[in-house]
Amino acid sequence: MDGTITIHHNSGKRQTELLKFIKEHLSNAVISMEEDGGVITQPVDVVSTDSFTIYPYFFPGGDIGKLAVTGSVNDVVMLGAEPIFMTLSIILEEGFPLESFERIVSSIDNELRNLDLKILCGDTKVMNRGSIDGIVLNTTCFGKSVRSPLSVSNIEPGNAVILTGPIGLHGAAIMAMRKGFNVDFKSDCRALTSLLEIVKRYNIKTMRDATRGGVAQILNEIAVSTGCDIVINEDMLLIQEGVKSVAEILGVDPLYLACEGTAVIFCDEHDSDGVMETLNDMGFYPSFIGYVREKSIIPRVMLKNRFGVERVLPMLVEELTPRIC
Amino acid sequence: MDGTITIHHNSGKRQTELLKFIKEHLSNAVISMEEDGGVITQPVDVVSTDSFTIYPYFFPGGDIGKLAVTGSVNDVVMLGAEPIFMTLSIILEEGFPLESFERIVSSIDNELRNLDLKILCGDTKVMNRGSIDGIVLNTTCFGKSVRSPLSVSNIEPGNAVILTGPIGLHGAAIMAMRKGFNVDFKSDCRALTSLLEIVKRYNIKTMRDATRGGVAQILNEIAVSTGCDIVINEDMLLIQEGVKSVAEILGVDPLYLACEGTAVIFCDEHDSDGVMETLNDMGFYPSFIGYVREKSIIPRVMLKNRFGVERVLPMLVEELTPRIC
Amino acid sequence: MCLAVPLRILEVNGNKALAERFGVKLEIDVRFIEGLKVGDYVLVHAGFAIQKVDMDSAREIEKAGERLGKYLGK
Amino acid sequence: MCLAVPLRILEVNGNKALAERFGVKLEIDVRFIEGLKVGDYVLVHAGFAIQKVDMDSAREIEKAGERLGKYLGK
Amino acid sequence: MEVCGTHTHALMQFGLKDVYRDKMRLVSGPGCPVCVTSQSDIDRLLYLCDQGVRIYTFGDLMKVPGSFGTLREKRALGADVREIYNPLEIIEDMRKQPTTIAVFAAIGFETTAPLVAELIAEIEKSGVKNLYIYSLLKRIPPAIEALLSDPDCEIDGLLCPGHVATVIGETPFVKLSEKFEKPFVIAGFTAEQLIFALEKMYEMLTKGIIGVFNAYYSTVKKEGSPLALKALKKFFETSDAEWRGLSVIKDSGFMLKKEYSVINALQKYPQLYKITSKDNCPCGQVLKGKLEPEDCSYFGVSCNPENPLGPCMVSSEGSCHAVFLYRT
Amino acid sequence: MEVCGTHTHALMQFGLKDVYRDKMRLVSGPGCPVCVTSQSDIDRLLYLCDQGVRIYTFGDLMKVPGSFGTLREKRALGADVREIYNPLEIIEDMRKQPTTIAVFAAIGFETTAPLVAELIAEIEKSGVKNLYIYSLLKRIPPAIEALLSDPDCEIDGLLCPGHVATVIGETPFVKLSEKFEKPFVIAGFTAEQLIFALEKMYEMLTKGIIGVFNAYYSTVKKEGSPLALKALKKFFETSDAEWRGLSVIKDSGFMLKKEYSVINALQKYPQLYKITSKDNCPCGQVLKGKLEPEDCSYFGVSCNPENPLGPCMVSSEGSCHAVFLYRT
Ligand code: SF4
Ligand code: SF4
Ligand SMILES: [Mg+2]
Ligand SMILES: [Mg+2]
Ligand SMILES: [Mg+2]
Ligand SMILES: [Mg+2]
Ligand SMILES: [Mg+2]
Ligand SMILES: [Mg+2]
Ligand SMILES: [Mg+2]
Ligand SMILES: [Mg+2]
Ligand SMILES: [Mg+2]
Ligand SMILES: [Mg+2]
Repeated sequence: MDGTITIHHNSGKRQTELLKFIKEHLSNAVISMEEDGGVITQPVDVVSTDSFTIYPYFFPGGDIGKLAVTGSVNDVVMLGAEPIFMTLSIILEEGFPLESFERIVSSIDNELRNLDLKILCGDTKVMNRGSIDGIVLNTTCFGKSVRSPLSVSNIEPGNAVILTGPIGLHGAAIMAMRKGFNVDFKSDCRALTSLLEIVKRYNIKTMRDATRGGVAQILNEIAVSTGCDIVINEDMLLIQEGVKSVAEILGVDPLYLACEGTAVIFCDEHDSDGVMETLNDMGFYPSFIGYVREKSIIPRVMLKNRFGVERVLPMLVEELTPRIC
Repeated sequence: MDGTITIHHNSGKRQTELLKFIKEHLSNAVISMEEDGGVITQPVDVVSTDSFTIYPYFFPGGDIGKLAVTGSVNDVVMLGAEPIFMTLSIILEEGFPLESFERIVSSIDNELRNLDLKILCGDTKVMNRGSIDGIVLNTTCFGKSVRSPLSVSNIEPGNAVILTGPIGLHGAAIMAMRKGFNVDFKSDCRALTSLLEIVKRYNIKTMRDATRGGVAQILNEIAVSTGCDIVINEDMLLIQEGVKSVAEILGVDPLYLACEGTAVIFCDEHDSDGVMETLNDMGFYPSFIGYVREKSIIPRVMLKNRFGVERVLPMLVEELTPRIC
Repeated sequence: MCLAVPLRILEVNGNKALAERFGVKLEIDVRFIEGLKVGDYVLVHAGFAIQKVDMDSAREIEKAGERLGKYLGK
Repeated sequence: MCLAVPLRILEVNGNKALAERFGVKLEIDVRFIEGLKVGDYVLVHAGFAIQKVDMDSAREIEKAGERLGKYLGK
Repeated sequence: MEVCGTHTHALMQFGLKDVYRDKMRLVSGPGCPVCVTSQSDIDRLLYLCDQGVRIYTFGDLMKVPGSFGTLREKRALGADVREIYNPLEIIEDMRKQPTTIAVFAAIGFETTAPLVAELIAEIEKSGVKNLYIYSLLKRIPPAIEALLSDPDCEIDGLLCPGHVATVIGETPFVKLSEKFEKPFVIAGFTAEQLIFALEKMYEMLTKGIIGVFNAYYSTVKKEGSPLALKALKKFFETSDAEWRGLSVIKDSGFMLKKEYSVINALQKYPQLYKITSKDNCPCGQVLKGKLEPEDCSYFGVSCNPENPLGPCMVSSEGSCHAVFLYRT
Repeated sequence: MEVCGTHTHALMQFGLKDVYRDKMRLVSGPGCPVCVTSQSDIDRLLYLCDQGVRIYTFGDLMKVPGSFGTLREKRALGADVREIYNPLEIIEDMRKQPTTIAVFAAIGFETTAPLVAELIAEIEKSGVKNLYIYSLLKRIPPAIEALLSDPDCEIDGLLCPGHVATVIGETPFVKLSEKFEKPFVIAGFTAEQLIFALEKMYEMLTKGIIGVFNAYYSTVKKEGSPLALKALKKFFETSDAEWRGLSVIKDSGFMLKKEYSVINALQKYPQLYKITSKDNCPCGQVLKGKLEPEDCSYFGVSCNPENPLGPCMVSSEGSCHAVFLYRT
């Protein structure tokens, strides 16, 4: 293979070469990329799909390849299931540097090895220069529940809301990189499979990884789904000082910045101590941030600040961009 | 929802609206787009994934939505399995007309109804204007084998090669549309689930839908995988006169034009009559085009022309584009 | 070299004409052809008609294929 | 209005300086600031330092928060 | 008692409006440069988009509606609209396609205006061609003067914007305070800075003190920022400017000096003068402190953060936006 | 016995080379306009890409290698290279971004050259600016003359390209046939047309007949296409041209007449004259019929359709490409 992806890698002989290249780099994976699909050999009962578009492709703490693996793995974990297999679909822009592609595929391989996960089948497409920005990945992950699947419908007033770690690291790392800031923190991009331990041991109602839109978005979605208000305590939020700084400099709210390795856990309030303790033991930095309140006609998320004042934490209505005022 | 997709549909409130819009249009589907994934409630043992990028999005005989459903369905069928569930991931360009999007989603819905197929979970992403051309879809389809999964490894010298219908209709329809030609034929884009009947009744070795790269590409891939030469008879190929004309005008070979509703079937030669007959009965226009030959050091596909002369039908090394010489 | 195909004229509009071949209809440029009529056949290269085609002669030439077929014993 | 944050100067290079806040380092434009030294704090708006910040005074002002806290009984 | 200021958003976010409910009624003024951009000005930018001109601007302006959509919508439909953070980024970006014609839609108050001045200086130095400036820059003191001169205006004291003061210093506010015989407090933007400023305001109001108290003395100097002021003088002169809801205020804008008219978008595109549109919402009343956002008949109905009618709802700094988000 | 012609690809595809193996050895000549594009010319186009110039060309030229890559590769790396099918498409496309500077890399023989002539006429009429023509157009008769004049050349008869003849008619071939005293047959491109032409060629060779037989009389007229020839005369004059492997052949090119030099890319970019590169492969020998493709030491080793060294391998019409694909 030469130095860049060409449109000819979209079919015929060059596509075969591209598939061979991918297969060789995914040492751990049972790939059947050349056939139309793959055969599932273990029982699965949960599935999640996501497309991954991010710029820059490489960032402190990860890259689009790692993100595509952990992103779908985490969605399966959030449903209380152990990831078993994955499919991988790659869309490339003509002219994409082969070196970057190699780094991304190697990163996918590395993450798959860590997780002992296999790619069952895949797909590649090459688009004309200018028809797509660089690379887009899609992964579909399927898993086996460790107990009956988690769902928002389990949530009840009084449930505790626990964050598994600090917020906004991924979003802040990406924004900082785009603006050329040098930061001493990394994206939290990582697989959350260890949370299955919590699911097995406690009465977990639901879990959500606080990705796009951040903690504020996830809480709002859950408030709307359950019809309950949720109240959280600003003081309890763990925000890395660097994340805070990036947010202040660019005029964005860290509560809306994406996490890629921090989840929101809703559990029975009696289990909150146990969950906190176990998370601590596993090396997380959990924080007990609030409660689910009573049913409400307009379900909202309330943020209680350090002066004890409550205000609405609204759903995001637009993408976060740097502001000057 | 307003007239076009905006970047704000990528998160927060507008994303919720977009998901609602999709869900409403996918009347038939059990969508859990808001949760991280979906729960599989029937046993599955085969999976296939594909990303779909095509321009124009609407073409005679289909659109990108129909194609995304039938494309993954057909890949599952090719493995000898009945499609059970599907995941759907949608990537949209900011500014994509909502009207077009609605047509595409409705077309997906229509095809899902025809197939009695459900969407298990999905994903949406919106990219900045200029970062992607219009719309890209990814589907992952899960199926249950009607017998032990088909595979290239079953193929043996002497096996018959049968085409289920005319070739190049999809590729020619797309090329014609791009060049503003008016044609009286349509893309053959459609689901091939009825071929499972053949799989149940006969000793089918493998099946492949002759998509990107056309019949020539599929045959070459199989020749390489099996290490056997394959010989086909030019006279036996069914090529619609309109397809031939488009190919001649633009200087391309119909054998390399994509089909989206025609498959190549490899079966035991003793079953070839039965397969042909059953296909005919089911309304296909099958043709018995050739045989698998002996093992070969450089496995190739040979095309025997009407003068009885054999020549190599090479693997495509570049994308098809109109030529003047 | 110089790919070109014969098309049948359906409509003539000044320099442009609608031409057809087995149901495939396209607009071509006919500025190089004098006295063009509906029903005429033209040879088209890169969207331009470059010459009229006499179909009777064309059919005559085609017969060579049959002769070769016989020669090869088919 | 007019978002601005205080940053600490790490290096000065003519019109440009490297500035920092809790480990976040960025290049800023310091053309409006006279006599800038490493260790100084500046208020930065849209990538430009628009004024020096006196940190002792800043800490004095911050104490108002504590007073309100007491007033509200926290 | 009333305070007219620019700290709405922060006051709401920190919940301070409620804390001081019994002592002072905090109302919002013309505090955000996006908030006060007139519909005519947006329409002019949309017109430039339609002419195929590339627009550079701060992200904040992207969703301000004109008569027929926003810059964000124009971009979604294919117009070349680029968000910048530091105005000097434009120079580098222009170098990539030097023949493209571009206009920088410069919004901002005195805090931002010096940065635009320096961009103009850099355009000259760098030799970048085809970049034009459309100045929507505005001056705060004339606006305060216009507000306080309104006989209907019931404002008792003024919380002055700390970052504008950082550039222009205390003096302009001292003059206004003396003229209108009201207490002025220069305030920062963190919770603590605001609390300190509000304490002082309450003290001055109850004790009847007139004058300017600089509650942001860590940063705001009496004389402001001399180099920034010098840059402003070099490139701009004052002009009348249209403020959303307040109509034209005398001397309240910064326009490019004649010497720089070759890069003035208004000189390059004189058609822009012909585009004028009238505002659709009673934002002016809100800006003057005469109308509470909640009392606007459009509030929350046809006007909300997703579909903002007026710029007070558009800008996340806008008073209606702030009330909408933080109402309990 | 040898026939030098342009029908290589078709002959191979239909398997006719084998059918006639015992009667005639069919060898390939300078039959494809892409095949004969010199490396210098590709390098000039790559240079223009690097200058940010948009290139229009026929799809065929995209993968012809210069010294440092192909137009296709340039495009993959971000250059603005556009494939067209009908040259008049360019007019419409240029109207979308009328300030973009573009060059049409016009390849082709007499069949295609009239279309380029009409493009030039349309450029004038339409008022499109910033579009320049880089003419790589070539003439067939001077090339045949050069080949047959070579004392080493062992060609006994010539299969003439039917679509070139469609434009230029029989006359130019009659002159050459008489000069070199060899049989010429004008042939079409379908299997049947070729069979008919080969039958006639065999007959003429065995009977020792000299002259031109028009085996494509359904389409090729004695006088060719008068209007196309008129267009050629109006816009072009003949010039020496460099053919890959055959070096410079006198009068074998079409260059724009002086009157149109304002849209001549060579006038706009005089630096192009300075770019010259030497060919890396023995294609010339193949084109002259002196070397069978299989006998080239690069064939199939360092030169194959995926990584073509010479244009005979690049073009799917090229003789080496054809032999590579259809070898059994
Ligand atoms: S609610 Fe909307 S229309 Fe009413 S004043 Fe506020 S911004 Fe203007
Ligand atoms: S094989 Fe390649 S190098 Fe040799 S003559 Fe043919 S094109 Fe040239
Ligand atoms: Mg397939
Ligand atoms: Mg998901
Ligand atoms: Mg996800
Ligand atoms: Mg695929
Ligand atoms: Mg792009
Ligand atoms: Mg998730
Ligand atoms: Mg597939
Ligand atoms: Mg497929
Ligand atoms: Mg998702
Ligand atoms: Mg695009």
